[in-house]
Amino acid sequence: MGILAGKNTRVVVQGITGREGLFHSERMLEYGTQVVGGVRPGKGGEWVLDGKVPVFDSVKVAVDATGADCSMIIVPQSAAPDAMLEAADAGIRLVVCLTEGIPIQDMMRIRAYLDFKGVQLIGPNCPGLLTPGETKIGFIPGDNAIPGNIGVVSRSGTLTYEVLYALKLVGLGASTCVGIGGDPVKGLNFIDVLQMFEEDPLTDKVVMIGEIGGTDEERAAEFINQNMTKPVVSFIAGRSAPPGKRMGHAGAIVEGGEGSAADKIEALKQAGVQVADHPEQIPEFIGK
Amino acid sequence: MGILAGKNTRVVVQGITGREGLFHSERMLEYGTQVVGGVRPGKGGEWVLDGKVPVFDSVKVAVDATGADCSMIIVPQSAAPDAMLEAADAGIRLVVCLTEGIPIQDMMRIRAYLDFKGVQLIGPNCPGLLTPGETKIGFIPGDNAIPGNIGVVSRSGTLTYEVLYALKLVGLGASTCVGIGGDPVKGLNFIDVLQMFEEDPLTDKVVMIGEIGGTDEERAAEFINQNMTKPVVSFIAGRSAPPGKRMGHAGAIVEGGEGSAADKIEALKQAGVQVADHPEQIPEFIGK
Amino acid sequence: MKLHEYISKQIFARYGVPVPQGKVAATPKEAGKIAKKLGGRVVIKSQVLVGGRGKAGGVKLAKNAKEAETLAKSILGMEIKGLPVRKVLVDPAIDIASEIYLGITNDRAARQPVIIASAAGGIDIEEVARTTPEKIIRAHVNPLLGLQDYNIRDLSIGIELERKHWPAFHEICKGLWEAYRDNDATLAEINPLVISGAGELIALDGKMIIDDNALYRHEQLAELRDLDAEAPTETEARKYGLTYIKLDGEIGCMVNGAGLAMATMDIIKLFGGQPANFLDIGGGADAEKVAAALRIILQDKNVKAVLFNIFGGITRGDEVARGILEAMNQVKPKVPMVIRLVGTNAEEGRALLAEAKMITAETLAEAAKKAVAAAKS
Amino acid sequence: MKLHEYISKQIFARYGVPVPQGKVAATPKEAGKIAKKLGGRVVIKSQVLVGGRGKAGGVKLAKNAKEAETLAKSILGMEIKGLPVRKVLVDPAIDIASEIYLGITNDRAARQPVIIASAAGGIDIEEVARTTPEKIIRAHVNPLLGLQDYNIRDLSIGIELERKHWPAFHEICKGLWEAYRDNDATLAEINPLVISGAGELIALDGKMIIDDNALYRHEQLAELRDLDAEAPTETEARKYGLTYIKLDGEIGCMVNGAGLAMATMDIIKLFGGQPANFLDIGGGADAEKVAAALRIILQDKNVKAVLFNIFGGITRGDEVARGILEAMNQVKPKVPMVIRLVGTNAEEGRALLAEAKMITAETLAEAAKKAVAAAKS
Repeated sequence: MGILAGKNTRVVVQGITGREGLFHSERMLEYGTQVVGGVRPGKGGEWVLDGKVPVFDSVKVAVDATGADCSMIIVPQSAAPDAMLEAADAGIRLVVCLTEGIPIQDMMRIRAYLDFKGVQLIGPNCPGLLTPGETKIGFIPGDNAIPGNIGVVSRSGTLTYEVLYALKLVGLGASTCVGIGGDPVKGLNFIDVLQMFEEDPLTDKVVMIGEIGGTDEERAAEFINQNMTKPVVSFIAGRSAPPGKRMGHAGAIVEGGEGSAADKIEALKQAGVQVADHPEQIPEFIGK
Repeated sequence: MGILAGKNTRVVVQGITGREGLFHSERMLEYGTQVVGGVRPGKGGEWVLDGKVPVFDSVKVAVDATGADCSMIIVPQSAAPDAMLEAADAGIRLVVCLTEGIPIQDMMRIRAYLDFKGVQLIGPNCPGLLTPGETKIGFIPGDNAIPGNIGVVSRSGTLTYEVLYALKLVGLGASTCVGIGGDPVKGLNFIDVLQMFEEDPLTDKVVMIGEIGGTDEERAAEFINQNMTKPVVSFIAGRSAPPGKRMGHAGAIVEGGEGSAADKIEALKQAGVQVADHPEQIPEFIGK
Repeated sequence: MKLHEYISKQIFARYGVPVPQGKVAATPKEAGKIAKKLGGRVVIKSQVLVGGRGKAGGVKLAKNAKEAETLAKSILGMEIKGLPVRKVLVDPAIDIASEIYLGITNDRAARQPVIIASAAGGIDIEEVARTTPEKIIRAHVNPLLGLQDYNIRDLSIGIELERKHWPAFHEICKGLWEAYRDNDATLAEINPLVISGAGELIALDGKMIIDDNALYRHEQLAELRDLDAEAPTETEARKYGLTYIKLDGEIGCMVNGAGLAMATMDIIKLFGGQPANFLDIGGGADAEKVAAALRIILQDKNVKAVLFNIFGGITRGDEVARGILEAMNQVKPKVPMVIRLVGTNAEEGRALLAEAKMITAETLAEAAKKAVAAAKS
Repeated sequence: MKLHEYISKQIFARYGVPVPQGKVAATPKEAGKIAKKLGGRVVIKSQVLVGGRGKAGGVKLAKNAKEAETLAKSILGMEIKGLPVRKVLVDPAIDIASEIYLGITNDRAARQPVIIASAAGGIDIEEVARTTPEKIIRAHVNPLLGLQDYNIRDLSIGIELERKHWPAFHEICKGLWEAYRDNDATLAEINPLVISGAGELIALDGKMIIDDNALYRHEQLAELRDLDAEAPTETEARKYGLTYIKLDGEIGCMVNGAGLAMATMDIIKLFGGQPANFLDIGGGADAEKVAAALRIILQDKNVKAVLFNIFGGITRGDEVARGILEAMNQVKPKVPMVIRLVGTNAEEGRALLAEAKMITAETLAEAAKKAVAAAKS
């Protein structure tokens, strides 16, 4: 069991009948993830992926029928807010929302509601999570990582695969890899995941991949300084990004004198974190 | 110290400059309640009640200046929802809202928010609370009750004074008296207060005064049956009330086959509660 | 405050809920004209604020405009459960394939709005709830979030609605929710919501109850109050900020506080009398209010005695006493008056009342017994 | 997406915020007419989406209609920070007694909207925040509740607003909040909100930024995008669902994923090159999208080499490879191409690409070094 999910985690996929939903559900099944059901309103009763996965009309019906405790959301932008709230009200304890492009005012409301319900959210606009050798919930290509003792947490998607792959090339593996997503308001944040890694007996070291925008990395640095005993290695993307421009991710923007890579790197170094110059340098740092 | 307030409770009165606000604040001061400040937006800086109580523009400013931990609200109907939320956000831990006539949809939102903030609310549309000999926060006439070991909780105002007075006439006193109010959606409910009385070392017996409408008394009966060791005596008002008519209190209506006095009395008797035929019978029952 | 069917349906229509294209008429001629314009068969529906209109003969089907006029005439002359029919709604007759119940109300215990649907529509929903509760599907709505799409889907799934009707049902639920929310309703109900032979969903009947506490911010709705649905004295009482409910007994009651007023009624009954009314003079009642209250109580010719039960808290005894004296002066009551006055400023009040000739009592029981005796004398 | 001042103020006005009664003009003649109609002195304000218009000479005071036309002519011919002035706003000149800052934005860390006010209005608020932070008053708004009256009072108290202005300020805050909420703004700002000599509060300047992620539900706003404010290639990229930002370097980048795209730019710089752009082809990019991306990158004449860095996850390597082949066919690039392809379906992708003559790399560092070398050759 990783910090958030393991081989017993029972996953329902909201939006399973879409093209991407089907593709990634199939990858997850191949990896060994327990995809126990899918949800697509109006298609309840159908089966997908060669009759392996039943489709339900609602998360509630799916949870009742399958005992799912985790939901992965891969629905269109306009349906995602409703999907997150539906999952929370259906008794799901961990929601992983991959969908991108959710308005920030919606996310502020959703996050407040999920906090109130005590439901954990990863994302949105995230690659999901991977517990190597056990389960993958999301996009992270399973064959890029091997089981190990390194906890990985990241605001980025493909940059995370890059790091996992670089670690794998030198024989290093991950305990859990969490892609928390690139939106300015989201579910689990660096601090939440760092806390879990600190408490996780299967994690000995942590890699934290940040990027420009906001002050999450600065707050994480403070947290590391005050609360972490395990070594943390970091990489911050966007040193060459111009200010005032949104670099793809809704949250990746230097504005109002806040959010530059230089500030973040400085804060992390002050907290005793080794900061790599490029992603492939991470294995070298963490191996020490 | 009563279950909710005592002589050290520091009260700020929202709406202190109104006619009723002044009248009751003065009664409270006379009783010994620590009325440390009042709030009236736009009148901050003034003093009322012979210069004894300072007026502030907001609850936040009042709390900062006085260290108040309790707010009593006695503002007009249309200002009350905002006043409750303001108190909750200003760090008040106990809000006593006397104002009547707040729309139920507002109350559903307010209660949800206050629960989220962990703030206790008494009322609205209630007479407040009295810890005899220590403090009174609200309308309950202090000279009608003496200190004692009986916890009193009631949906009614004047009916509560009636019961306190009847107890006093035979030399019985109250530990705390809480008027939870006559609205269908409110703050503390019977069960919450019964739980506090059960845990309160200064309370030995409990009087619960209910009335028609809703199912709070039925749920209280279940709670008493399962969780209470202290004896409970009850009176339910409205045995002669016709169905379908709202008897003054917004919550006092028998409708949809729910809320009759007969059902409530039956449920309480099943739970081993002695139910009085009229309020003045209560001292006789509780004295046994 | 209850709204008439035709007003409820007008409100629903503003929120995109499909309703029949009928109109309301106050005369048989008007009804005939509307029927002619609509063409074909029409339904004539009495607009009164009670249930059971159909059983009472207040809803009739007319084949044509002429018959519509005739039927409207007979219905407009009726009284249903004591209420005069002043208006009829003339709706086109709809070919009904099936009937759904859909309503939004407040769940007191859950402290949340609840949207309720049932495939067993068209009949009394409380009856359905009693006999076949499994046919009632409920979705709670978080008050801070408002109605969400998945709440609606839970209903569609629960009542096993054919999937082709999901989109139309979705829009109707959203419209009904907005009507409920924007108008501070405590009930917004469509019963039945019919599926027509042509497969359309139409709100055949509509009912709304508005939260009285919220009328202050819905002036236009407040003006729609149908005064036929309550006793004229109840209307008068409201003007003075009093809550008065007429009952059938002989002992008038004037009490401060709703709970104490009920307890006073109860104890009158316990000691062999019958209360003539519920009357709460409210908190902080002043002289003018008390005088008005006394006038209203005495308008009821059944009243043989009046019991004043005043326990001062927010209401001050001296003010009430002054009000009683003033009222006695104005009204000059012929029936015996029993008074009990306790609490805030009660002594001052009692001192003021010493001059008036009233039967006084110390306890509530004593007051009730004296009032019962006085009424019988 | 930024909105022009005149559009922001039109929106604010719809929510009851008092704004000057000016109009926008595209020609000097129009500007003169508006000034004549307004009478008296007017302010001619260039409508461009950059700060510092005043300092750049883009805001001028005119004594009369004739001068307004002359000044409008000069301003309409200007470029401010590279942006052409196509419209001017002609507003009546307001007699200013004092200036307030008022704005609503999203506090990322607090995950709540925050409404910010300062008595030090009219100047750059970030500058105020740096030098005199105590002059900035913030009130957080719970996203489930929305703006409450006490939030506004906290601001009035905090900025020590004279009490006679509280009611007007209250209405303006409420209006600004509704404009922010209904239009999915990430910023709704009035700077300055002036108190005129006559004691009226007026929104002299207005600024709104709309959440790009929410434009799908604000079609009318989406149409207002000012394409002058971005490079034409950025506009083209958006049509294809690509995020492209033009930079000044010589190495074009095509990467999947925003974080990896930034890391790719960073490593190019680390190894002595300069990135020509940021380009994220996004998740699930298909052949058409990749071809479009390549065309866009190559429109930049500075580009001396292109680096493809594709790490398959949601994006599949074979699809990207097909896109690259198709794009090569269409565009026939003259510059060297370096490619690195890893992850989901990467092997299939690499097999497909074997036929194209590209420089391949295993690691990101290797790819970056090869691209830097290729650009220099």
